Amino acid sequence: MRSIFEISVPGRRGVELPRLDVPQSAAQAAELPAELLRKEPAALPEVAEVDVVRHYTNLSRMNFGVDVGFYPLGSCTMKYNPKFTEAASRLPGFAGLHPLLPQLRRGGMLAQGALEVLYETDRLLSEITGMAEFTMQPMAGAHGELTGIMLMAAYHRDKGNRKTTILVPDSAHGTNPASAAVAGYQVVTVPSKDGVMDPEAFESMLDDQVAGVMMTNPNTVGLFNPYIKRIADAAHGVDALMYYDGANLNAIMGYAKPGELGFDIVHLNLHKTFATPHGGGGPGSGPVGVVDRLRDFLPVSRVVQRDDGTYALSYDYPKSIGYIAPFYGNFGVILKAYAYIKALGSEGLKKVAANAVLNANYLRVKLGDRWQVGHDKPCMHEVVFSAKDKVEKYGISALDVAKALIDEGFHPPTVYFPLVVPEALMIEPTETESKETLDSFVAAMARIADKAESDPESLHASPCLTPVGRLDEVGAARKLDLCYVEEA
Amino acid sequence: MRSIFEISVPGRRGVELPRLDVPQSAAQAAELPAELLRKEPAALPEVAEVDVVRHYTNLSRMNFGVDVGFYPLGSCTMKYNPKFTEAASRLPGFAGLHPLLPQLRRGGMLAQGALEVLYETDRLLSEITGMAEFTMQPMAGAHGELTGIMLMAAYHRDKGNRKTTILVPDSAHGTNPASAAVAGYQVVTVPSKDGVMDPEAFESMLDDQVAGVMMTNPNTVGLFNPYIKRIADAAHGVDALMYYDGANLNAIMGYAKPGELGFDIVHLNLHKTFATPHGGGGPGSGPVGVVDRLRDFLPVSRVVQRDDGTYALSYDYPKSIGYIAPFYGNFGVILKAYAYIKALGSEGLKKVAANAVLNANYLRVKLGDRWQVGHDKPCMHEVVFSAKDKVEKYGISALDVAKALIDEGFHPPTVYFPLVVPEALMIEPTETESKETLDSFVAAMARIADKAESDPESLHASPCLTPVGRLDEVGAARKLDLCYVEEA
Amino acid sequence: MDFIPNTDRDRELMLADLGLRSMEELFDSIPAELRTSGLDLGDPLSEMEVTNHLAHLAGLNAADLACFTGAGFYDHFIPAAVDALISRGEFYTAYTPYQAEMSQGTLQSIYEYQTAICRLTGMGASNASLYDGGTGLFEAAMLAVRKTGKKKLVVLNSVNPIYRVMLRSYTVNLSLELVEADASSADDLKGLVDDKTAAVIVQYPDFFGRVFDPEPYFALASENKALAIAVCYPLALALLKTPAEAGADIVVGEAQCLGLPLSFGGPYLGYMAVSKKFIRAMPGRVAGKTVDHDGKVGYCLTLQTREQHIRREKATSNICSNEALCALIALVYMSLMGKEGLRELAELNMAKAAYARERLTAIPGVELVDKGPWFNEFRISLPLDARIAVSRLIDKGLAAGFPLGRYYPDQPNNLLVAVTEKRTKEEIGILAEGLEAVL
Amino acid sequence: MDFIPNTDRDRELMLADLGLRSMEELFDSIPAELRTSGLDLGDPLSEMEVTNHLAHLAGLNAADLACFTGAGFYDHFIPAAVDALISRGEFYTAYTPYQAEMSQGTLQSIYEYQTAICRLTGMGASNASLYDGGTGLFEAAMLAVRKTGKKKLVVLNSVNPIYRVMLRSYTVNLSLELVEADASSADDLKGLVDDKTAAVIVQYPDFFGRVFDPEPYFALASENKALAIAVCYPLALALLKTPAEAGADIVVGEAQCLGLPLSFGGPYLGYMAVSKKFIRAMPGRVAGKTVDHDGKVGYCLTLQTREQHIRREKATSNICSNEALCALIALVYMSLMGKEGLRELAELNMAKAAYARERLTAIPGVELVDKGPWFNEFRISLPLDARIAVSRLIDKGLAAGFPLGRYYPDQPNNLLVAVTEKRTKEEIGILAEGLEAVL
Ligand SMILES: Cc1ncc(COP(=O)(O)O)c(C=O)c1O
Ligand SMILES: Cc1ncc(COP(=O)(O)O)c(C=O)c1O
Repeated sequence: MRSIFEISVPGRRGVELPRLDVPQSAAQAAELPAELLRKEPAALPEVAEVDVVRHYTNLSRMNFGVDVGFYPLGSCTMKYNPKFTEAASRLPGFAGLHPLLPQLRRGGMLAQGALEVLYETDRLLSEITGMAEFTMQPMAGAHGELTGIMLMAAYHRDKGNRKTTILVPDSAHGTNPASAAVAGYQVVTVPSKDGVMDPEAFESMLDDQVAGVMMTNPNTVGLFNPYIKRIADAAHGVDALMYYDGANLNAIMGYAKPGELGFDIVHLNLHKTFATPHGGGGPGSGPVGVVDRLRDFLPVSRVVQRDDGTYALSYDYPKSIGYIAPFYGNFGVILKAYAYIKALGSEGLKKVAANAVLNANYLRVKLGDRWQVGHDKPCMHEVVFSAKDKVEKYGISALDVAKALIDEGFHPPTVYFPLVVPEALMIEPTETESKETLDSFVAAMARIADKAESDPESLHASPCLTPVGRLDEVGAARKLDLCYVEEA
Repeated sequence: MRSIFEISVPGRRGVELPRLDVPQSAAQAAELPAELLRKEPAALPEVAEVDVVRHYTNLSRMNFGVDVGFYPLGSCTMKYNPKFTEAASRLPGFAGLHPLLPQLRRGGMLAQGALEVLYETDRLLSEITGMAEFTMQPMAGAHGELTGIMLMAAYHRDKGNRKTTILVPDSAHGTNPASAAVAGYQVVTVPSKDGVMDPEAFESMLDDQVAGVMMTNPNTVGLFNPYIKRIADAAHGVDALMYYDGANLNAIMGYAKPGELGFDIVHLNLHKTFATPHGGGGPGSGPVGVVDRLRDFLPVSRVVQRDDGTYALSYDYPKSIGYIAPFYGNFGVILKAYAYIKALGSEGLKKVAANAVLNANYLRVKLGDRWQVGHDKPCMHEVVFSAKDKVEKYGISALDVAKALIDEGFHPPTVYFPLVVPEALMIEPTETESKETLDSFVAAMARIADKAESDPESLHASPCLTPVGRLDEVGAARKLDLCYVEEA
Repeated sequence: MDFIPNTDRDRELMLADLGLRSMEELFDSIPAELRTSGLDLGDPLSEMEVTNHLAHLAGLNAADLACFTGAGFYDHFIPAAVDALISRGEFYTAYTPYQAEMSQGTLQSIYEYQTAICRLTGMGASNASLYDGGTGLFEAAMLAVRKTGKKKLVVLNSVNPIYRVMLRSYTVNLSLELVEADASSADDLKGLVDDKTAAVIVQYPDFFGRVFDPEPYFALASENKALAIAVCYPLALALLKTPAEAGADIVVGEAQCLGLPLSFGGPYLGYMAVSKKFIRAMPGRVAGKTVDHDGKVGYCLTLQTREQHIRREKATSNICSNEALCALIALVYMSLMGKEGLRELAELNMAKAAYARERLTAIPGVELVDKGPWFNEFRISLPLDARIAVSRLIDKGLAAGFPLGRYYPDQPNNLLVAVTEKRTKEEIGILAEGLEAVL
Repeated sequence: MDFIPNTDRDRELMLADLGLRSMEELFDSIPAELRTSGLDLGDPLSEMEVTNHLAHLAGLNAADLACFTGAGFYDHFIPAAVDALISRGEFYTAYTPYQAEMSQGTLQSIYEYQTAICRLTGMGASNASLYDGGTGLFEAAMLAVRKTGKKKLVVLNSVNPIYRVMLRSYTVNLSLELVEADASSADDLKGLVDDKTAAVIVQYPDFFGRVFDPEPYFALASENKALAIAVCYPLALALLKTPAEAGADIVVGEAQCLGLPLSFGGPYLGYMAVSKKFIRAMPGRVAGKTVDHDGKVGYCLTLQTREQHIRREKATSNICSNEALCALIALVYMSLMGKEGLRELAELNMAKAAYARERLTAIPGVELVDKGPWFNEFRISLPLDARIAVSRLIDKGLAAGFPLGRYYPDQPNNLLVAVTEKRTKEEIGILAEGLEAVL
């Protein structure tokens, strides 16, 4: 489709502005001297409302979302996003609320509803994870990780510890090492054994330089690390802190709590576990919870409940790492997660975990006879297959499988991650998919396996039913075109 | 796609109900005796929210609307529907308002905003059409027609006239004769000459049996009848009333007013002229306006403005035809039209007419070298072409052209109407389309004309790019399947 | 703000192509003496200005009263998924699906809607929608008149009076005999229903919320070769004996309760279902299932030869635009509620109404008028004019019900109280306490 | 309400396929001693119950004050088409467009967003979004540190203090030198900016709403081989000399003003644009235009080798999820406003602010702090603590501005007043009269 800039027509207008209702003299008084003005107007599109509506309606029709079909993108927990939470986040009492209001004198009373949402979500997440308190400020998972590592640093500084490294298992998501590095730490990778971080290797790498250990449990291979207590104890033995990447919390809610497993710091991805939409890449929300001894370090502002039951902002935490977001985090996202948790309750969230794990194991077993599984044992919420055998036998890679699935009407799994499984196909069905959907996915995968054997060429040509075929990504990176420029 | 009933799974649930917060004893007290209960539960779909969302999202993706592209369906005025009116109609102060509130004692004050919308829309429409007062009650154009004919009948009854027939031109929309018939009149068709109702034929058919004349001007061929004053005078001479089908008002707003053309009763289609969406076939709104001498007959209730500026319902009109809607008409639709008129103002509506007529004439001229026009003279807001020559030369009918346009990404024009043009292709571009869109439509029509000459077979096979090909409509009517029945 | 994309430059180019010099020349076919002097509608306003104005008007409406007013139009909860789906532009900016291949979304949804209505009513066929329950009743009556060739319509006066006054308005010119009858059993109608009768019209649950078996009325109709017309509140049908089981030939009614906002009276949704033998006599649009040349299932409008655009003055009805989007709302709503959900919802409404009945009738001077059973609405008699009681309760944040005196002059003190799932125990308590206080 | 479609029967069948007898067995890999005793989150609630609860909470917020509070976050009007489009499920229920062929909608819109940001800032490249303006500033600073290999950051203290405190928090462990400087011209910085300086950070219009030419600051940076970082309010860029024209290397800021609701602080939209030479050092996602095997134009994520999922600890940033939907909002908003519209909007804001300035400074005791020119925000000094004045005005329905004492202890009496197109002449009058009354 032509870009919105290409359909621009000089002089065409989308929105009419309200009239100037103040005296013309004010407009004149406001005028800026020419040297402060831009030389040419910003060449934004010149289009009518109907053009904009058609353009983005049609663009959306070239997109696939959870609302369109099954989206088993491993590690991303693409569960169904309930519609009522969308409606709630648009209530004018929330959407129209200026974040500075509660920072005014007596202003807390102007935002009691919003503060209650923040406070209560902290309480609910603390209960779910076994943490003492959450900061709602981090704006995505990786941002939560960075916050978490900053908390570690503050803790060690406070204790006078000098520590330089963070240990991360080889199956970790890329954000884990990246966050540790952004926070100023060296990253050391710990190998896995039987799919999970090897406790012996871990112990051999652990020394008092280690500030912390970043793990997710179950890990990205979908396996629960049964040595977690041993690992945590060892870490605590050298005063290292245990960091829990909550991207996989969906697997264990109601069954285990990171706090009880020995973790000290937890980030959650509300846009995964708590059903807020992924928005085509964001916004997310990555609140961070800590055990009691780390509370002092949490960012400010914090929402507290007064004795009379009202809520207020509090800043008086001298050990706090400070401000990591302009205000209270991605409130609109937090609100949806709050609504979701209220709807599900204790019972519902436990059912979520159980059904997520059931669905993943169902796919593991049903796909197992045609596809090679990364680790042949019961999984948690996701399962990683490998197309290694298909590459070797038929020249069909994980990428080919992904593209073939597109033509079957499914979003492909995560491919080539985790790195520890070659030609990985990482499938996370989530609990919001029905047996029928899983069965139809299994059938599609069987057809693809058939084709890999009988007609591999056809798979290289896929996808065929999409608006564009496989794109030249190498060319895209080599001859960068990141911004539309009119032809001369 | 499988129907929602086919994806139903026993026991699956979409929505959870609120808890019973009243004593269980109340539930018991409410129980009905078995003989009053249905034998089997109504087999509604058993599906989850995610199923419903995906099903209807995917169904919508098999649909074409104005938001997707050009929709020049003649006579239907498929103009762009501004989004802000949609948002306004969902404001809780409107959407949540029970219609009986103002009928309570002191209740008018509970709905002043809504009553103002009704009252002001009446005033605006009266100004646009030159009528004295509108009833907002009719729920679509045809409903307005029926209301209008009932007003005629009441007028004649009141005057002691005995009249039995309604005259309707041959180019009239089917609802005109149908409405007259439903209201109990005989319908007599008047022939056209040069595309418009022939004043001589009309005069020869006019007698004192004639209760009224139903016309639209410009008519469905897109031509303005210049004899309208003569026709109206003649009708009034036998005390017949002139009825204006406002479906084509978009052509003349700000240039001519039906009231000044001699019409006594007017219905408007808010879902055409005033940009409210067509909803896949409705809801519409068909308010009816009358000249002063017919006001007494308008339906009740009516909204009046009191001296203090407040609004109230009034019922005290002994000559009124009574109640034709449960309340005040399709309020949600009226509200959108009101918002639209307020946005456009006098200037905007006149610009609408001018641009609608410009666009139609532009297509008339640009398509004219490849396609045979019904009446070769300047048109108003729509233009009718005929595929008669294409049928004769290449076997390509209006239907083939329509289906070929679908593959070109356009909604086809109205076909086979008006009946007075053989193989009619009735094109109404509306003012909300740009020159670029019209040019691309012209190009598509040229390609189709080329194909008609070079490869007519390919046109018979169209459409090819749709989820289904041409459907067996004859079979559908013969072997009726109107309701899904599970296979045994 | 005018939503016209073309610029002055575009217009210049286009006029040049037409050989015209000005926009005015486009109107040359309108004789000069017929031109108007202009419009007086005010200046154009921006989106922001109109939006503010409408928000102001919306704020003047007391839409936030706890609503115990029903009378055929109910304050039910609407799941958010309904609006999310019907707000998709492909649905609501389309028109009647004349071009089936690019309208399968609308067509399949009509077919599904028809199916849902058939299953709810037990009838053999449903159309794609009518304007509302009242015009639906008129259409049903006319179907009966056409089919029987007879002219007398017998209507119980427990049919919604809003529909009865509409029926009177519509039939006044048609030389029909409209008889409104007060009957507590079919026997009371014996004299009235005769071989001149085209239809017997019965609402159940009736306007007063009473549940009863309409079968004897319909049997009487049938004995007299009249058609049996049932007017039904669709939510109740999730639970009650179906009109089909009771012997109805035609079922009509208002389906606002199936997910439509009250919206000050519309748009609403008239539904109509008929026995199979009346399919071809049914008014309005109908979608049917068929196949394309490859045998692929698809849907199209069918039986169009009944309709006005083909049959003109001989059509079964004049209806053209209907309430398609409202039917889609009802369909999405019924899909979300589902087989169990809709039934449970009906029960929940009944339980809450029973509790309200208990609370209200515990007030000295307040009496139940009927002996039940009821659905989610009931009549009570007050020791004073019900209109006065209701107006006093407004200040307590309550729309306490519908005073029956407006349509039943002999019932000035009677109040019709509706209780949906949205009304909480607390609100019912406030109503009871409030009513006691204002008596 | 749990949104889980499978029924008990489904679960039974599936467990059987797994050879399991109970759901509990699915958790066998979690050692028993690690199992938790349960959750205490309350009972499940229905959609209606949660919706009512949230509506209640929303009602506790004073979102309807006439908002003269800005401080970087503004109450602008949002055309309805924005929400209508970004509410399409295909957009908002998708994730990062890893699979380009089925994500052309997201990808093309990112490319268009990048283009719009480039055109607004004049810079050579934009990324797909960052979390917000503050984290954006941190990313920009780190880019400068990486690129220059230097460790000193010089920040004007007229940069939004909210971002400055964030920058302090983020850099505290990174052995960087963060210098906050009060400067009324580039000359004032001469001693501070030196060959150790990695970046000079200037906001314009600055936090106090002042418009000035940042070029001398950026020239100073360039002389010292430091990068010039501009923090800009995007709406102002429709009018002002572009950062590119002024010599900026990196532009960042908060784009909430481009169609995003205030939403109590987020989600917002950090934008970042850089000179072409820094493209490969830029953090975050980027979409590029390319072709498929048939030469058909398409879009894909590109330069992924900078990103954490490929480069892990060596990535240009740790960012993964960004604010994609917010970027789409901004894009749709900018498309609707268009080239002329956004400029006119900027002018309208300025004119209204000028009028407010006139009205407020006419009040005895109220003085302008700066001499201008300004964009849509300005400082006034009051004869009393600004916090007290603001708190007194709340009862008049006004959020009268932002008292500067919170971040500038030496300015207790100064008030920062923002005026957007939404503030009417009438509201400005109420503010002026109200302020006069409470002094
Ligand atoms: C395991 C894991 N950790 C961390 C993240 C980062 O979360 P976000 O994208 O919200 O920054 C992800 C997201 O994909 C993840 O899968
Ligand atoms: C000329 C004309 N008259 C009347 C009507 C009937 O209007 P409605 O469909 O709103 O009943 C139409 C609608 O198509 C029409 O085009």
